[in-house]
Formats: sequence, structure tokens, C-alpha cells
Amino acid sequence: MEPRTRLERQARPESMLLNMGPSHPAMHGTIRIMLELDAEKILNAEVEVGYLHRGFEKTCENRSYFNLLIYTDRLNYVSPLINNLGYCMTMEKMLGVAAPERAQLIRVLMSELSRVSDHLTCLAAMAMESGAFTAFLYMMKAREYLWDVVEFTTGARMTTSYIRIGGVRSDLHPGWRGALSKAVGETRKVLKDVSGLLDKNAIFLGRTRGVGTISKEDALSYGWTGPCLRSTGIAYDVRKAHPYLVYDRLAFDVPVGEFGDNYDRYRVRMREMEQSLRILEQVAALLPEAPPLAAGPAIEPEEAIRRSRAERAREPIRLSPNLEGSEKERLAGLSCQFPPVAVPAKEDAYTTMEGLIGHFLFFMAGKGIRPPKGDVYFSVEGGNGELGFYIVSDGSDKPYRLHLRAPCLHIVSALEQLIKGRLIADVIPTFGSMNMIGGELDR
Amino acid sequence: MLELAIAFLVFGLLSGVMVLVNFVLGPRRPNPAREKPFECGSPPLQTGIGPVNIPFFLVALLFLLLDVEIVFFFPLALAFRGRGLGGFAALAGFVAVLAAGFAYAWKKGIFRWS
Amino acid sequence: MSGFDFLTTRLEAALGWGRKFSLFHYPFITACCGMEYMSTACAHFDIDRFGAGLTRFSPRQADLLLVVGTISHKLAPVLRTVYDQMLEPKWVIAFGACTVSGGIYQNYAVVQGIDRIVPVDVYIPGCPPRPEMVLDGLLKLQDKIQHQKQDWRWARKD
Amino acid sequence: MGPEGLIDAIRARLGEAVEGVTDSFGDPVLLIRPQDLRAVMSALREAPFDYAVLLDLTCVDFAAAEGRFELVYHLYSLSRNVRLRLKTSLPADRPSVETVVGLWKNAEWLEREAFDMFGVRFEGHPYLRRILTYEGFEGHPLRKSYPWRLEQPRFPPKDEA
Repeated sequence: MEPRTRLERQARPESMLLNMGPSHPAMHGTIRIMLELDAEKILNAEVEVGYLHRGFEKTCENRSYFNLLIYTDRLNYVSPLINNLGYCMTMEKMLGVAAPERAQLIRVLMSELSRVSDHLTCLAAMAMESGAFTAFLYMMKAREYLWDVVEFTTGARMTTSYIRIGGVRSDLHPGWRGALSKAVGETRKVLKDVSGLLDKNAIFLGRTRGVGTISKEDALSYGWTGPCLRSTGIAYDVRKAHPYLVYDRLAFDVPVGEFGDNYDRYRVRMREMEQSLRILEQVAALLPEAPPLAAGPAIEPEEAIRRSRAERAREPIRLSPNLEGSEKERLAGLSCQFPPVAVPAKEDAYTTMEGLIGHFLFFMAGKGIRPPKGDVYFSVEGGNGELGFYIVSDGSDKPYRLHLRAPCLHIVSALEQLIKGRLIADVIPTFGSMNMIGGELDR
Repeated sequence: MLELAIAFLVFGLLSGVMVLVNFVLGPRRPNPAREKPFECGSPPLQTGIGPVNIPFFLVALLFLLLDVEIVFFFPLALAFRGRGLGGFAALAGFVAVLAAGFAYAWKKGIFRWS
Repeated sequence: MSGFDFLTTRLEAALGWGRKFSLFHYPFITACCGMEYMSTACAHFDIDRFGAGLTRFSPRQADLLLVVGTISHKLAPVLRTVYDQMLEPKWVIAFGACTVSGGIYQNYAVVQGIDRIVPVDVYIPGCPPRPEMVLDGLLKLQDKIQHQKQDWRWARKD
Repeated sequence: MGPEGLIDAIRARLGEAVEGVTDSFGDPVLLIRPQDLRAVMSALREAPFDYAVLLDLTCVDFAAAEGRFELVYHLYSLSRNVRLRLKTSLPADRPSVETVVGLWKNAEWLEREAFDMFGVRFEGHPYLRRILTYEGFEGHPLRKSYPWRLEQPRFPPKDEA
């Protein structure tokens, strides 16, 4: 077959061509690197992506603003809540809406939990692919504790779609302080163990120190952001450069590496996890206890409907808390009430005519959330870098165009340059330290 | 002598059974795709094996050498059992000769690939 | 039941028992379900308790193809090649809603269910399925292996 | 120099290449003529403005409504910690523009994606080839004309295989 790719055209006849293909344990299943080899040395490499292209942007053009939240979870599926946050804050910027204070604190709490689990998964995979299987098991254990906190509150371990436009879906679950302090404690213990295992480990240092080095200029020229850019020494962090939510009130510093090689990327992520744990503790201190709910047992919806048919409900009723939008008295602190961009309170929807109409209007096709015409770009600090959403709206309830600025695409585009001239074994830690996430890269 | 014969008999029988079981119980369903080399699922870029590079060959040779040396340790250890320091000295001499060869190869840069 | 039948049924029961407790799985991981697979395979939920813990990254040594995550049309031939290169007897588990039916992605890019490409034995729904659902799916596969007609060299093809 | 000063300085520097300046939710947006896009980009990358990072490059399909494609570039200046959005409009029938691969290295993949999804040709691009879709894929999926669920499977459905 005639050579189609640039690599095959330029390949010398005597060199060996090899696929480090999509279905490879270290390629996270979605990247194919075509290598031109002379024994173990890589003469030329070509990276092919797109194996996890799921048509996210086309699908979003056919979904309403409220419904496409579930697609944002599955972009960077290692830190899903940060994608939710990015999308929702872009929408809030377009709608000119701001989340209330408590919702902002909960958002910071959730996105920092996601960031730590993102770095844990990335370093676990990088360590396992370089042979340190124990570090993988330790970090997965720590991630379970973090996911417990997320699961108790949002109901799902990973694909939560908990952060909504205008605020959050519901309040933190009652025992969240205990679960959070246990998770933070366990994660700190694991971080100490893993840094003990890997930091001065001759094999790990041999494979990562001085491997996959990138200069500051090249990193900027490739559009690198996030931990990979900070490993080269440039302290650009969206939380500090353009503070959003309550990050300007929190004390945390931005760890920076010196040479921009694999080891620095590993160290920057480890230190960044400690900073995130620090943030978690500060937010836990800032977050007041949720106001106690009104007295009286929580009644089921059909009971509320039956009562409201008899006569208009006078005293405030309380619905069972598993319904979205219930716990009406707490909604004021959780999502912006005016203009109504969140799901209307269930207590109204079941017992009053206006509430029922409001509920239908929110979910009806063509009604719902309809931002003004125009385009907007907003970005948050994702697990891999600057996660930006560019939304063009034409006034209808579906986005005309929704584009994600994927930090992974820029980081992986430098992979060819980083591995040229090195040995095959260097591809694995270099690619592992980039934390390529297929969902975000190929969208 | 007897337990040697029994040992050979048992080991021979065991391996024979394992090969036979594999031959009997393994289903045979030829599939053309299985002849192609496995390259992570993508179509291979090159058919056939290209020229083999010298560094591979040298490392393989060195490995063969040292592996055979390790196999010699077992009978030597049995033979010199109970001979005390003399036995240990003989064994050490054997190892020293090979270690010298290994050090020479290492210094000559057999492991430096670039 | 003649003497020979008694022997083969005992042999098939033994074969089923042997094969179901030593499943070497090939994790064909692409997307978000991979994160849930990591939790299932690691210490907390530990797939190894059921004899399926050893991951083999080459189809030659695996007898269970665990397809995890969205399979796009660009990846379909890769999945087909890996399935063809696996040795008999082999089974396939579809892990996650995207492999079962294309999940939430019904568009130009995603294969609407991998049973359009490879024959699937057990479907595990969920987006992503919880680790307990994955282990339940594995147990269902083990029951299927135990009670299916075992395939061996002189097995009658009735 | 403040945001207003910056925009005026850029307009002064670029002259008539800038067709207009609009504001979208507080962010300045420059409308650029497609033919001197490369000059504008290299000017913005240089000293006084030093937009060192090409944050993002996307394309929006207004073919149905206004018969044009719109390329949207996001630049970011590290020293002055400020973002800038540039837009150019390309004719819908034959959208093509000069590549910026020489200025920023990530432009190669970003432009390949814009080509793959919208069919915008980038003159001078070293390796303009599909990046997200596969070899035998006809058409450009993100165009409004491409139906949302039109699959082009590479396998005949298994039962007919």
C-alpha cells in the first residue's frame, strides 16, 4: 500500500517501523505513535490522535444548555467536576449571573477534590507504566477515599454533573466534614508513602530525570498550560492569573519546576496535590454549617399534591430530600434564584400553579435557559491546564457552537519533539507525565 | 541413584501430561488474522522482520554466557558441599573469571546504545 | 447415558470449572469507564478475588476481552483486529453503556454498541457502572462459562 | 497600558488590517481581514504586545445564515496577563487562509483540526491531514450541513459480514 503518513514517506529503508498503537497499556488506549527505529533509538515519530473522537461539539449543538451538562462530565473524566465548573461559569458569564457564596465555596471544594484525584490517577498510571506497581495501588486507594466524599454528596463517583448553571445541585451531605478529613488524612499518608518510594528511587530517577525535557520557549510555543508548563519554571496558573470563585481569598502557592523534564512534572503534581489539600482544609473552615431544616417529617410528593388539592398549603412543607430542587429553604444559598437559571423548587412545583408552570417552562424545548446572542470565552484551571469553553449563542436554547479549549491537545502535540532521538523506553514516562486524557483531547 | 530415576520419571510424566492435555483440550479454530503480527491492533507498518541490529545480538550473547554460569552454580554447590573454605575458593575462582569478562564487556560499552 | 457420555460431561464440568476461575483479561480501555475499571481492579474492590485479576496486554495470552469505554468508528478496526487475534476459547464483556449501545453518544463518530463488531457474551450497563456491577457481570460470565457447551478438540459440534 | 490603550495601540500598529473592534461580554475582539492575517499575528507576537501563546483556534460555521466561516483565534500574553480574541471571516464556498504554523508550534494540530472539522484550507501548512476522523471519512462533520447522526461505519454490520 502506498505510504500515506509523513513518517512512512520519510522513513529510511533499513530502519524498523513500529506501531505503539491505540490498544497499548501505556497509551491509555487512544493514542497511536508510529515509530521509526534504529535498534532502540527513535529516529522519527508521528503521533496519531482521534481514536476517542466522540463528536462532543456536534452533539452539544443539538442539546439544550441544561441537558448538555452530562457531556461535560465525560470530557476530562479524571477531574469531571472541573469541566462542569468551566462550562457553568462560562454560561454564568454569558447570562450575567453569579452563584451565591455557599455555592462558590462548595464548587471550590469539589473542584479541588477532582484536581487531587486527577493528579493521583495521572501519577499512578505514570508510576505503574514505569514499573512501580505499588505506587499505583496506594494512589488508587487514596482516590477511593476522595471519591467517597464526592459520592456521598453528588450520588455518583465520577460522572456527577453536580455543579449546575447558577450554583450547585444540592447541599453537602450531613457527615461531609468527617469524610473530608478522613480523605485528606489518607491522601497525605499516601503522598508521603509514594514520595518515599519514588522521589529518590534510582530507577525512577534514571527514567525520568533529564528525559522529555522541554524549554520554556518551546512549552509556550506549543501552548502548554497547567502542571506541564509550570514544570518548566513558568508559574502560570489560571486560579492566580484570573482568580475566579473564592480562589483570591484562599492562601495557596503555585509549585514550579526547573528543567521541565518528566521528574519535574512528577514533582510539580505531587506538590500541587499538597496545595490542593491545603485549599480543601481552608474551604472546610470557611464553609458554615448548613442551616437546620424546618421541623416536621419530610413528606412524599403525592402526599403534598393531595394536600394542596384540598386547600392551598399555608405552612411551609418539606419534601423527601432525594428530589432535585427540594429543600427549598436551602436553595437560596445553593443556586442563584433571580433570574431563575436553576431547577425550580419542588415544593412549589408540586403545590402551586406558578411553580408548576415555572417547572415546565424550565424544561420545555425552546424555553429553558436562553442566553443573549453573542460569543463568550471563559477558562478555569483544569487538571491538565487551562480548560476554556468558547460558546457562540444565537439566542435559542441550544448553543450555536460550543468549543472546548483542550489543554491535552497542546501538551500531546509536543510529544513528537520530546521523544525524537531518545530510546523506546523513554516514550512511556514522557507520555505518562503528560496525563493525556482521550475524552478531552479528541472531544 | 534410585531417587534420581524416580525424579526423572515423575518430571517426564508430568510434562508429558501437560503437553498432552494442552493438545487434547485446546480447541483448534484457524483464523487468518492470527498469523499477522500483533501491533497494538493497528495494521503493521512493515511486513517481515527488518535487519537485526548488532547491539541486540551482543546483549543476547552476554546474557547467554552469564545465564549458563548461573546454571553451573547448582551442581558446583552440591559438589562442594561440606568442603568449607576450599570449596568456596574454587567457586569464587570460577565466578571471578566470568566477572572479569563481564566487567570488560561493560567497560567496552556493550550497554551504551546511542 | 453411555459410559463415554458420563466421561465427557465430567470432563466438560471440569473444563468449565477450570476456565471460569482463571480468566486472563485483556483490558481494551479507551474512555471514562477506564477509571472505574482501575477502581475495580485495585485493592478496594479487587477483581482478583474471582480469579480474573491477571491483566494480559497481548491478545495471544488473554481469554477474556474486556472492552471498556467508548468505541469510535476510528477504533472499530483495532477492536476487530484484537478480537480476531485472540486464541480460542475466548469471551467478550461489554463494560459500560457506550459499549452496550453507544450510550449518550448517538452521533456520526461512535459505534452504537460493540456487538456490531464483535460477538459479546456479557453486557454491563452503567455510565460508568459501579465496581460492584462489574463484579456482578463477571460472575454472570463465570456462570455462563460453567454451564456452556465446552469447546475442545474432539467435542461434538452438535 | 490599560485595555483601551492596548486596543488603540494595536489598531495604530496594524492600521487598516483591523476591520473592527467589538466587545463580547467584556472581552475585546478584533476583526481582521483574512489576507493579512499572518502579518497581524506575527506583529502581535512581537515585542510591544508579545502575545506569546496561541491559546486556541476554532472555526464557526455561519454558512447558512451569512454565507461565511469565521475563524476565531485566542491569544494570550504572559507578561501582561491578558487575552485577546481575533476573528476573520472566510467565504463559505472556498474557505482558505494563511497558516500560522511558523509562529506557534501548536498551530499545526489546531489547524489540522479546523481543516478536519470544517474543511478550511490553510496555505503553507506542512502536513494538512485529518486529525480526529479517519481516512475514509467523507465530508466535514462540524459543518451545519453535515447531518448529526450520519455514521460512516468502516465495517458492514456484523450479521452481513
